[in-house]
Parts: sequence; structure tokens; C-alpha cells
Amino acid sequence: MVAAWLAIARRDVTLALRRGADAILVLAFFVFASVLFPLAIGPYPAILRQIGPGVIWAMALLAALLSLDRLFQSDYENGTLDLLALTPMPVELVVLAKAASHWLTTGLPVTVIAPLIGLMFEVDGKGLAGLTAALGIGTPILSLVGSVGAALTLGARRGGVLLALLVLPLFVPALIFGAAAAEAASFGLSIVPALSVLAGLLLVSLALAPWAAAAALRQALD
Amino acid sequence: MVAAWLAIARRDVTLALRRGADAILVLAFFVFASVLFPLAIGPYPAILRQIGPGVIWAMALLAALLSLDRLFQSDYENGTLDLLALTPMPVELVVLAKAASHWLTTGLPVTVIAPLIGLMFEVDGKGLAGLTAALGIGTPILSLVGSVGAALTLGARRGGVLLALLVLPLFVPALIFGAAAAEAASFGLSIVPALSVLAGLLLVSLALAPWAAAAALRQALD
Amino acid sequence: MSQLAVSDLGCRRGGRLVFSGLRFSLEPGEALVLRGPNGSGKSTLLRCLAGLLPPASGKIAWQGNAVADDPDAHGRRLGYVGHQDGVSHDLSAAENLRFWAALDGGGWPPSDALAAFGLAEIADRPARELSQGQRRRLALARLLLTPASLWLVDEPMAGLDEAAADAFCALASRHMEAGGCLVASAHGELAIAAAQLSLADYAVADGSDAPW
Amino acid sequence: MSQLAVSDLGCRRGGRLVFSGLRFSLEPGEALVLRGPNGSGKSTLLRCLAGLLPPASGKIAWQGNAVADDPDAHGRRLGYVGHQDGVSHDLSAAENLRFWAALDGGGWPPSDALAAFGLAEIADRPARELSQGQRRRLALARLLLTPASLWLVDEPMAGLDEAAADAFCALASRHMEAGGCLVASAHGELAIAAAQLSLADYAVADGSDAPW
Amino acid sequence: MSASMSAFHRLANPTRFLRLADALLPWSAGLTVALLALGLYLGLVAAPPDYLQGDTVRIMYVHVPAAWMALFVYTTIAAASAVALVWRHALADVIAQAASPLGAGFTVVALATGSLWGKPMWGTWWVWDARLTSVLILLFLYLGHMALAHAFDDRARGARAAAILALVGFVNVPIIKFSVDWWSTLHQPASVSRLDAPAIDPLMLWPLLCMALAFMGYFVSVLLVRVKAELLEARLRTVRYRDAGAR
Amino acid sequence: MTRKRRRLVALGVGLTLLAAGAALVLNALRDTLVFFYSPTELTAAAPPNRPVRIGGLVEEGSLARDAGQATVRFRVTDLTTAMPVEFTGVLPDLFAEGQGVVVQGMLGAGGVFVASEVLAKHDETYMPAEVAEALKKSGRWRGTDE
Ligand code: HEM
Ligand SMILES: Nc1ncnc2c1ncn2[C@@H]1O[C@H](COP(=O)(O)OP(=O)(O)OP(=O)(O)O)[C@@H](O)[C@H]1O
Ligand SMILES: Nc1ncnc2c1ncn2[C@@H]1O[C@H](COP(=O)(O)OP(=O)(O)OP(=O)(O)O)[C@@H](O)[C@H]1O
Ligand SMILES: [Mg+2]
Ligand SMILES: [Mg+2]
Repeated sequence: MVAAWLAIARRDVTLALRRGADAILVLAFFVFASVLFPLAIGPYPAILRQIGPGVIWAMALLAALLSLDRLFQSDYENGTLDLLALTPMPVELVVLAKAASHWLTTGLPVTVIAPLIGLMFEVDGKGLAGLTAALGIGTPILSLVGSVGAALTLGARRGGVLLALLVLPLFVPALIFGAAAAEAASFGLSIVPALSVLAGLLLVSLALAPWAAAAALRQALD
Repeated sequence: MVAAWLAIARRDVTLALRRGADAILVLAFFVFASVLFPLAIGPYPAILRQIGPGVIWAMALLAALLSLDRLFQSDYENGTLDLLALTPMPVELVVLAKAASHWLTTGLPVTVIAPLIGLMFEVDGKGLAGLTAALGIGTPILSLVGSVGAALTLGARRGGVLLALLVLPLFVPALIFGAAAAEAASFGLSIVPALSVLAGLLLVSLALAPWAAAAALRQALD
Repeated sequence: MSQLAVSDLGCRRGGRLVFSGLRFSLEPGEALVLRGPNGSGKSTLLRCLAGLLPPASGKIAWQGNAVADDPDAHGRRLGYVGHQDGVSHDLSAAENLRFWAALDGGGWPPSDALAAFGLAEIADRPARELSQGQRRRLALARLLLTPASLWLVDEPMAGLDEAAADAFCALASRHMEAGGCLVASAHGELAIAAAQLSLADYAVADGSDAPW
Repeated sequence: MSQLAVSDLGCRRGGRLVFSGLRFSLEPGEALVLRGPNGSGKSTLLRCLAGLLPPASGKIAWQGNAVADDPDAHGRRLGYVGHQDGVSHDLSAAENLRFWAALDGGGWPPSDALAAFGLAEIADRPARELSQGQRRRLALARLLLTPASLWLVDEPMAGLDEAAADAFCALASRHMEAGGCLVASAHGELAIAAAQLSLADYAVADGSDAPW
Repeated sequence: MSASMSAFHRLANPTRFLRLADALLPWSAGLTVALLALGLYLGLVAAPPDYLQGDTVRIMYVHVPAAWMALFVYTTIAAASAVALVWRHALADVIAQAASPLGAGFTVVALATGSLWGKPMWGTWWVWDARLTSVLILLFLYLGHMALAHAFDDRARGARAAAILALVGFVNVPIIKFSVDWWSTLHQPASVSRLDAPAIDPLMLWPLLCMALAFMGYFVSVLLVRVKAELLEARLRTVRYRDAGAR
Repeated sequence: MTRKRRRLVALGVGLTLLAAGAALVLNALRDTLVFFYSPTELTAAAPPNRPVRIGGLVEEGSLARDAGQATVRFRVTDLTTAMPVEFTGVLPDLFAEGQGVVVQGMLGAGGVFVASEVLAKHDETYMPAEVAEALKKSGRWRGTDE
């Protein structure tokens, strides 16, 4: 069962890397976005420093959403999802494997590259630490919650709208507490409260998301 | 010929609205990501006012990018593009129709909603006018230039990454002058120069983009 | 007690009842070919037998036990190939099969399955570069990876050349000799000794749209 | 001077030479059926004849003029249906046809084309809810929308039931009686009076990869 | 174009090119080494320090030639791409793709030396002015060009896509060149390539020109080697396939 | 329309668009993308409540250092208007009276520009020190400190 689970996760990562759509796109996205903001706002270090964590969180969100609607879509269209539903693996675990590979190809690169981008925005050391910790805990939430949205919108007539309407509000808590952690850190306050809220959110979504997404997938297969 | 052109544009808009994936999802991204900044940065009107136009432009850019990889993709995969290439309509005009419908479903909504978001950033009246005018002229550039990138990366192994890598640098001029218009407006300087540069860029991309995208599409059909 | 027994089955697709009152049963080693015009519900029936679509009415039983009671066990005894190939275009032919073998193997090794359908030479090409028929062969080769006792195959012949069609029929016959069952849909010839079932006989005049 | 004349044609796909030295010609009202195993290049040849794929060598002429000289005119005289249906899933069957008619009409009205393939009843269903064969019928119905003189059809019979197959054959015969030409690929029977061309005869042992 | 004509284009020219490359290579390589030695001597030892900048000015002897080459190589690629698209000439594709990494290298050198120079002179490593930004975009264009050319399983497709991109991206070249005149940038206006006399003392100008020629020689030599390698590799592939087919 | 005619028309339309676009861009470029504003522009505009950059020359004789402190005061001039600037920090090597400079900061109370960053702007002349001396002596100096 574990081997089979790993096979799904590995295949998804392979596909993502081979298409490149996800992992490297995220990195490219970040580098470009960080170039875009100084260009658009003007090169004023004091301001850049202040908006840095916000920009980085906004980009993490966009990166997650960017790849979400492809999470199940191509497997759905080419019939792979039918076949996955027939394997001995419970659909909940399939969802978990997909969410894990989504995180590996989006959330993880975001978290790893974030300090670098923060440096470009001249965020200070403490702020960077807070930001990275918050992203590390927060981005899996995006992948998990996002998988529910992606599953719900498969084959729906207005898939995109649904994805936006369902998923975006669910992302807000993660975003608010994630940004709060970075702010607290750069004010010299403790980041533990914000991080533990994030961790709580992560546990809750770990419990609920696979179940909800699996239910959604089953009804999408009709 | 005109009727046929309108048929393509109408079909693409219909498809986008019916899928909802493009118009409303993009709009939701745009609103949501822009709204995030006041949340993340905190209520500092002076800073918000300064970064407002820049953030809005950067988000408009990313929103355009987001929907670009679907511009030709599904038509490419289900064989519609083959058939379009065989109609009497020159491929250049097909591209133009697609870019037009892309703009109608992304650039236009973004332009319409931008003043509202600007208000949230406490951008003043003159700044809002400059921003909206610049977006109105600038977003069609994004759709046109983007269509070249979308056509070039059809069937590529790393489509998504490439698209970002190719298109974002080409977006930069529009971004710079768009943000410059808003800045000039809030300084009380004339926005006419920035707008006429944007208009010039629009004309240039109107002349070059359909040609380049059509060349790219033809070679993608092999 | 038959291996697979279907009684009084009705299926709904997109809110419309497609057929109803369908019944048949298969003994080990038997095959059934579904016939009927386009849209008569052959694919719908196959999806229903696979457990992908809940029946609107009636019952599907395996060795006397309703399959709905233990969908996992049913999944394990199944080999299903639908209209869609379930092939990832960005993976090579061999990678595609290796993935499915890792997920749920126990039958032939992937390389043998490829060879059985004459795909050994193009095993390392990305699936996006395969011809229509080559991709279909790849989908069918997946059947060999697990020791499934029930094959459900939607139009196995579509797009196959003669050699591949013969290969499939031979493999299917072998599967049945080993006690397996096969339900397949087809429009043309299918060189397999099998009972025929015409879906048109069970059509619902105008599939009502009401789910209750 | 023949209507369609192909001389010494070679085609490359994904950098590999698939066949070469191919030659045939068609007079008005004639049909040609392409035969050959999976991957032998039938679809490749059809794409090449349609002008979607530039030939690696050789020439395709229509009434003596190389089609490469005026691709637009060639596009106008073509009706092409490939493996892929070219159907937008989010549009209804009728909307799909109306779109193509608006782009390049002049033949049958869309509603007649739908009726010719027995799709009138399901004209308003989104294409995603059609069965495999119904979607294929929709793709073939597109052929009737323009007064094309050359039909290029890749495996027209795949997925069609008997009625639809007969309808297509009848329509194709009518097309040829009116002086039209048809090139189609097929694996099984095709009830159309036509010359046969075996792609296997022109295969290249192992297509070289060098662009010069 | 007749079949024999296109066969001529396909076969004869690469062959002729190989012969030409073999004849040229020793000369260009030798010239490069000689000019580089001379240029380095002149620039690092013989040339006087600047009246304002002192010895820091010596970065110029690397920065300026690299920046010039970054623009020149892109122009070359665009020209080769136009040839490749219009006349479908495979050799032009090979040249464009062989030049791309070289151009990217020059751009990186120009960016790096520029930043190194900017810290003491301007007081900052980097600013978002029009010159610097447009050069950064040039680097992205080079990267995109290389990535696109290798993104397809079919080489010919990659080559054509990259050629289209190269032509579209060419608009950036005049922007880089004239950015310092059109906008108020932190970067200085042209010292050498201007309509009136160079605003640079001959004692410093000659070493600069010498280094520029050396860079050009380096580019030509490496380009020849890379194109040659690619052509031979393609030939080898052909032979290998033919042998495999004959068996 | 024949194919050739259509191509010509397309080419004509394309070139017209291209020319019009280029004309618009080139005509409008001069006053748009500003890396910095001149003191004149800044005094003319509404006083912005945000950081900006101003650029110009360090006015000859305006440089003053507070004794014992790292704060310097000078005036930036575009030869029409001069604006007083105050800066605390490390100045770049090339910073000198008569040299070009770009200053970032906020326009403070009393019209004093409080700088957070000072960048030296370098011009395009390069020459050895002796030549510069000679030029100055002979009165043919065209440098920036005129
Ligand atoms: C990262 C920073 C820099 C970049 C990207 C950059 C880029 C360029 C480019 C692209 C050119 C060629 C322009 C042309 O051909 O017209 C150039 C030329 C030049 N740059 Fe830079 N530069 C940088 C920093 C500097 C610095 C700090 C200095 C000196 C203070 C400097 C001095 C020059 C000079 C003297 C030229 C020759 C101008 C001529 O063509 O006559 N650059 N630079
Ligand atoms: N998109 C593609 N890219 C690269 N190679 C391809 C592509 N499509 C097909 N090929 C290869 O080209 C050759 C000819 O394929 P083609 O699709 O023409 O075969 P076919 O005769 O139509 O086969 P089938 O009966 O399976 O439809 C095959 O070797 C195939 O693997
Ligand atoms: N995804 C779907 N959603 C809603 N309705 C569907 C869907 N797929 C098929 N249908 C409808 O259900 C009915 C049965 O379709 P099914 O695919 O089972 O037919 P089939 O016998 O397999 O036909 P074919 O020979 O064309 O494959 C048809 O009326 C069809 O229009
Ligand atoms: Mg079916
Ligand atoms: Mg085929």
C-alpha cells in the first residue's frame, strides 16, 4: 500500500517536472514577480521591505492556484482517474498523494526560495525566518484545501468559478496568519502564536480535505 | 470574413464564460491577490497609496499570464486548431480573434474592476483615472504579446515554465509605462506621454504579435 | 451461483435513464459482447459493472455477493479499459505501464505486456508521439499487468490493426481459458466465442429526467 | 491531368521519416483507402495531404498545381476529419456545427448535417455528454457544411454503429458521384468503391533524424 | 523551389561550411589569443588611470566589450533566425542556437562587471533604471531562447519556435542601445559609439577597442567550434540511422 | 481578393501600424519613464507625501559637513532650481561638487529634501588626470563643473 502510494506521488512529481508546468514555473514565477514589483512600484527600499512578506504570500497563493486546476484535470480527461478509482488504494489516499506531490512541486519550492526573494526585498533576518517558517507550515494547507476545490470542480459546467469561489475564501485564514507571523517576527514579537494557529489549520485540513476531495472525485466519475 | 472572425471571437468568449475558468477565475485572482496586500501590509495609507497602482499592474500581468496557457491549449488538444488552420481565414486573424476574446474575458474585467481596488488602496481620483486609462490601453498589449508566448509553447515539454519565461519579460514595457502613468497622475503631471507610449506599444504589438503567433501556430501543427 | 450476475439493472447518465431491466449472467471462462447503436448505453453499462457509476436500480453480484458491498474487492478483480486510454502523454509507453504495475501489479511484467502488443520497440517514446492505434495498444496492455478475473473492455478493436486485433483476441481467449470473464462492447466483428447482448432491447423510451 | 496527384512523397513525423517515395493519383469521383498497420503513417499522410504537415520530399498537386503554392485555396477545397474530433466539449452539438458553418459554410445548413447523422434529437446537449460514437458522428457531420471537393477522413468507421457507418458511406458515395474525391484510412471494411493503398509498402526502414 | 534545389540547400552548404570553418578556425583562434594578450596588457598596465575614477576605470575594458557583444550576438541571432524562417535554411538555425549561450554569457559578464563597477562609482550594486532593466530583460530573452529551442522532442520544431522568439525579442535591442538617451538613467550615455568624437581619451580608447576585437574573435572562434560540432553530430546521427536501416 | 493582394494589404496594414506605433512611442518617450525628477519638476508638482528621487548636479560651494557628525548638507541643482538636501550616511566615491547625483528621499518640512540614499551619476568622459589638468589650464574644459 505504501509502495503504491509512493508510486502515485512519484508519478505526479515526474509528470509535473516533465511538463515543468509546476515546479520550475513556481520558481520562475517568484523571480519574475519579485522583479515586477520593484519595477511597478518604484525602487524604494523602505517600501519594498515593508511589502516583501505580503508579496511573497500573494505569490505563494497564486502559484498554488496556478497549478491547482491541473491537479486532477488531465487525469480526469484521459481516463486515468477512472482507473485510479478502481485500484485497491482508497481514493482518500490518492488525494493525499496528489496533494503531497502538488506541495512538493509548488509549496516546497516556494518555501525554499522565499528567503532569497525576501532578501531582494531587503527583509531582515528575523522577518525571513518567520516568513519561511510560516510558509513551511502554511503551504501544505493550500495544497490540501486546494485539492478539494479542484476535485469539486471537475467536469462542472462552471468549474473555474466554483474553484475560485470555494477555494479562495478557504485560503484566507492561512494567508492572514502567515503574513502575521512575518510581521510579528520583524517587530521582534513571538511568532509562536501565529505559527500554532497555522499548525492547527494544517491538522484540520489534513483531517477533512482528503475525505471531502475523495467524495467529490467519486461523484465526478459518474 | 468579418462574420467568420466574429464567429471565432464569439465562440471563445462563450467557451470562456461557459467554463468560467477564464473570465471569473481570473477576476477572482485579481481581486483576491490585490486585496491581500492591504491585509498583509497593514493600514498605512501613505504606503498603500504609493504601491497601489504598481500592485494592480503586477496583478493584472499575472492574471493575464494565468489564463494564457489555456488560450490555444484545448483547441490544440482536441484538434480544433488543425481545422481552424484549414479554413479560409488567415491564421493571423484567428490569433487576433483569440487575443480579442482573451482580452474581453481578462483585460476588460480587470480594467473595469481596477478603480474599485484602487479605492481600497486609497489612490486618489486623478490616480484612479490614470490607472484605468493605462489599463484600458495596456491590457490588450498583454493579450497580444501573450498569444505569441502561448503559441510558441504549444506542445513544448515545459510549457508552463517557458510561457512565463518568454512572456513576462515582454510584458515589462507595458508594466513600466502603465505604472508610470498612474504615478504621473498622482504627481499632478500629465499622463499623456505615458499613455501615448502605451498606445504606441499597442499598435506595434497589433502589427507584430498576430504575425509571430500565427507563425508559431503553423509550426506547432506538424 | 454464477461468477457475474446482473439482475434488473438500470443506469442513469447525466440525469437520463439510459436502459433498465437488464439481466445476464456469466460463468467462469465466459464472455459477453455488448451490441447496440451509438448512445444505447454500452459504455454506461461497462462503467456500471466496473463500479464507477452507481446503478439506478437492480443489482450486480460476483459469486453471489453484491459488488456494492465491497467495492475494493471488486476493484481488485477488475481490468477495465474504457474509451479513453488512460495514458499520460508526458510519460513514455514503458513508464506508463510501470506506473500501473507499481500501483497494482502481480500479473505480467510491464516489458512483457509491451511486447505482447508489439510495443517493445517504441517503449521509450513519449506517449504523445504514438499513433492512435499504438496508444490504444498501450491501454490494452495494461490489462495484462494484474491477475484480474473480470475484463471490462470498451470497443477493444477500435483503431487496432489486424495484428493487434488478433493479439487481443488471443490474449482474451487465454484469459478465459484460465477461468476469467470478459465483457466487451463492439460494433464490428470480434473473434471471440461469446454471448451477445443487445442494449437496444433494454432502452428506455424517453429516459425520464427525474432522479426520484 | 488528375484531380489529385501525389508524386514521390515522403513525410517526417517527430523527426523520423515515416514513409517515402509514395505516389498515387485520383480522378474526380474516385476514392482511395489507406491501409497499413498501426504507426505505418496513414494519419501522417492525411495530415500532409491536408497541408497541416509540410512534406519532407515530393509534391502534392491539385489539377496540376502544387498545393503548397496556394495553401488557402487548398484549405477551401478540403474537408478534413482526423483522429481527434475537433469538438468543443462545452458547446452543444448544434453550437459546434453552427460555429464551423459561420466560419466556412456554403454547404448544408447545420441542422440538416446533424439530421444526416441522426443527431437531431441530441442537438442541444453539450458535447461532453455525448457518447463516443455520437461525438464521432458530430465530427463527420462537419464534412457536409462546406462544398468541399476533397474529403480527407481518418478512420471514419471507428466508433460508429452500423446505421451511422451506412450513413457515412452513402454520403461519401454521393460526394463522389458529384465529382468529389475521398481519401480515407481504415482498418476494417469500408463499403465504398475505392482503390487501396498500403502504406507498409513505402515504409522507411528506420527514419533518419537529420534535418539536412 | 524544386526538390533538387532544396536538397542542395540541405547538403551542400553545411559541407561547405565545414570546410570554411576548418580554414578559418586557426586564424580566428590565434588572433583572439594575440589580441587578448595585447588588450590585457594595454588595459591593465599601459593605460593611465582616469582623472576621476582612478584605477577602477579598468573594469571598463571588460564591461564595455562584453556589453557590446551581448547586443551584437543577439543581433546575429535575430538575423540568422530571419534567414532560417524565410529560406528554411538549417545552417542558420544551427548558428542561432550555437550563438545563444555565448550571448547569454556575455550578458552575464556585462551585468556582473557593471554591478561591480557600480558599487564604487554610483554607490549601489543595482538600480532599476532603464539601461540596467533592459539588459536584464535581454538576459531573460537569451534564457528563453535557449529553453525554447530545447523544449521540443523534435529539434526542427524547437529551432523554428526559437527563431520566432528571437525576432520578436529583437525590439529590446534598440531599447537597450538608446535607453540612456531616451530616459534619465543612472547609467552614463555613450562614450564611444556616438555621432561626434568619442568622449574618451585615445590612451584609453585603444586598449578598449583592442579588447573589443579580442571579444569578437573569441565569439567567432567558439561559434565556429560549436556549429562544427553540431553539424558533425547530425551527420553521425544520419550515418548511424542509415547503418541501422541497412542491417 | 487574390492571395497576393491580400498579403500586400496585410503587409501594408502591418507596416502602417508599426510606423504609427513607433512614431507615437518615440515622440512621447522623452518625458515618461523617469528614474528621477528634476528639482524644478518637484517644486512645480504638488508636494508628494511619499519617497521620490531627484537628480541634478551638486551645486558648487554648497557642500557642508556638520562637525563631528556624519550628516552632510548640499544643494542639488538643475541649473534652474536648486533644492537643499540633507543626508546621513556613506557617500559614493564619485560624489563631489559639480558632479551629477541622484538622491532618494522625502521632501521634508521647510522644503529640505531628506535623503535616504545618495547615488553618484557619472558622465561619459574618460581621460587621464594630466589631460584633465591640461584641459582645465587651457580653458577648453567642457566638464560638468562649469
Ligand atoms: C549592472 C550594471 C550595468 C549594465 C547592465 C550596463 C550595461 C551596459 C551596456 C548594455 C552597454 C552597451 C551600450 C551600447 O552599446 O551603447 C554599456 C556600455 C557602457 N557602460 Fe555600462 N552597464 C552597467 C554599469 C556600468 C557602470 C557602473 C559604468 C561606469 C560608471 C558603466 C560604463 C559604461 C561605459 C563607459 C559604456 C560604453 C558606452 C559606449 O558604448 O560608448 N556601465 N553598459
Ligand atoms: N505527434 C507525433 N509526434 C511524433 N511522432 C508521431 C506523432 N504521431 C505519430 N507519430 C509517429 O509517426 C509514425 C506514423 O504515425 P501515424 O499516426 O501516421 O500512424 P497511423 O498509420 O495513422 O497509425 P494508426 O493506425 O495507429 O492510426 C508512428 O511511428 C508514430 O509513432
Ligand atoms: N458523460 C456523460 N454525461 C451525460 N450523458 C452522457 C455522458 N456520456 C454519455 N451520455 C449519454 O448516455 C447515453 C449512453 O451513452 P454511452 O456512452 O453509454 O453509449 P454507447 O452505447 O457507449 O455509445 P457508443 O457506441 O457511441 O460508444 C447516451 O445517450 C449519451 O448521450
Ligand atoms: Mg461507448
Ligand atoms: Mg492514424
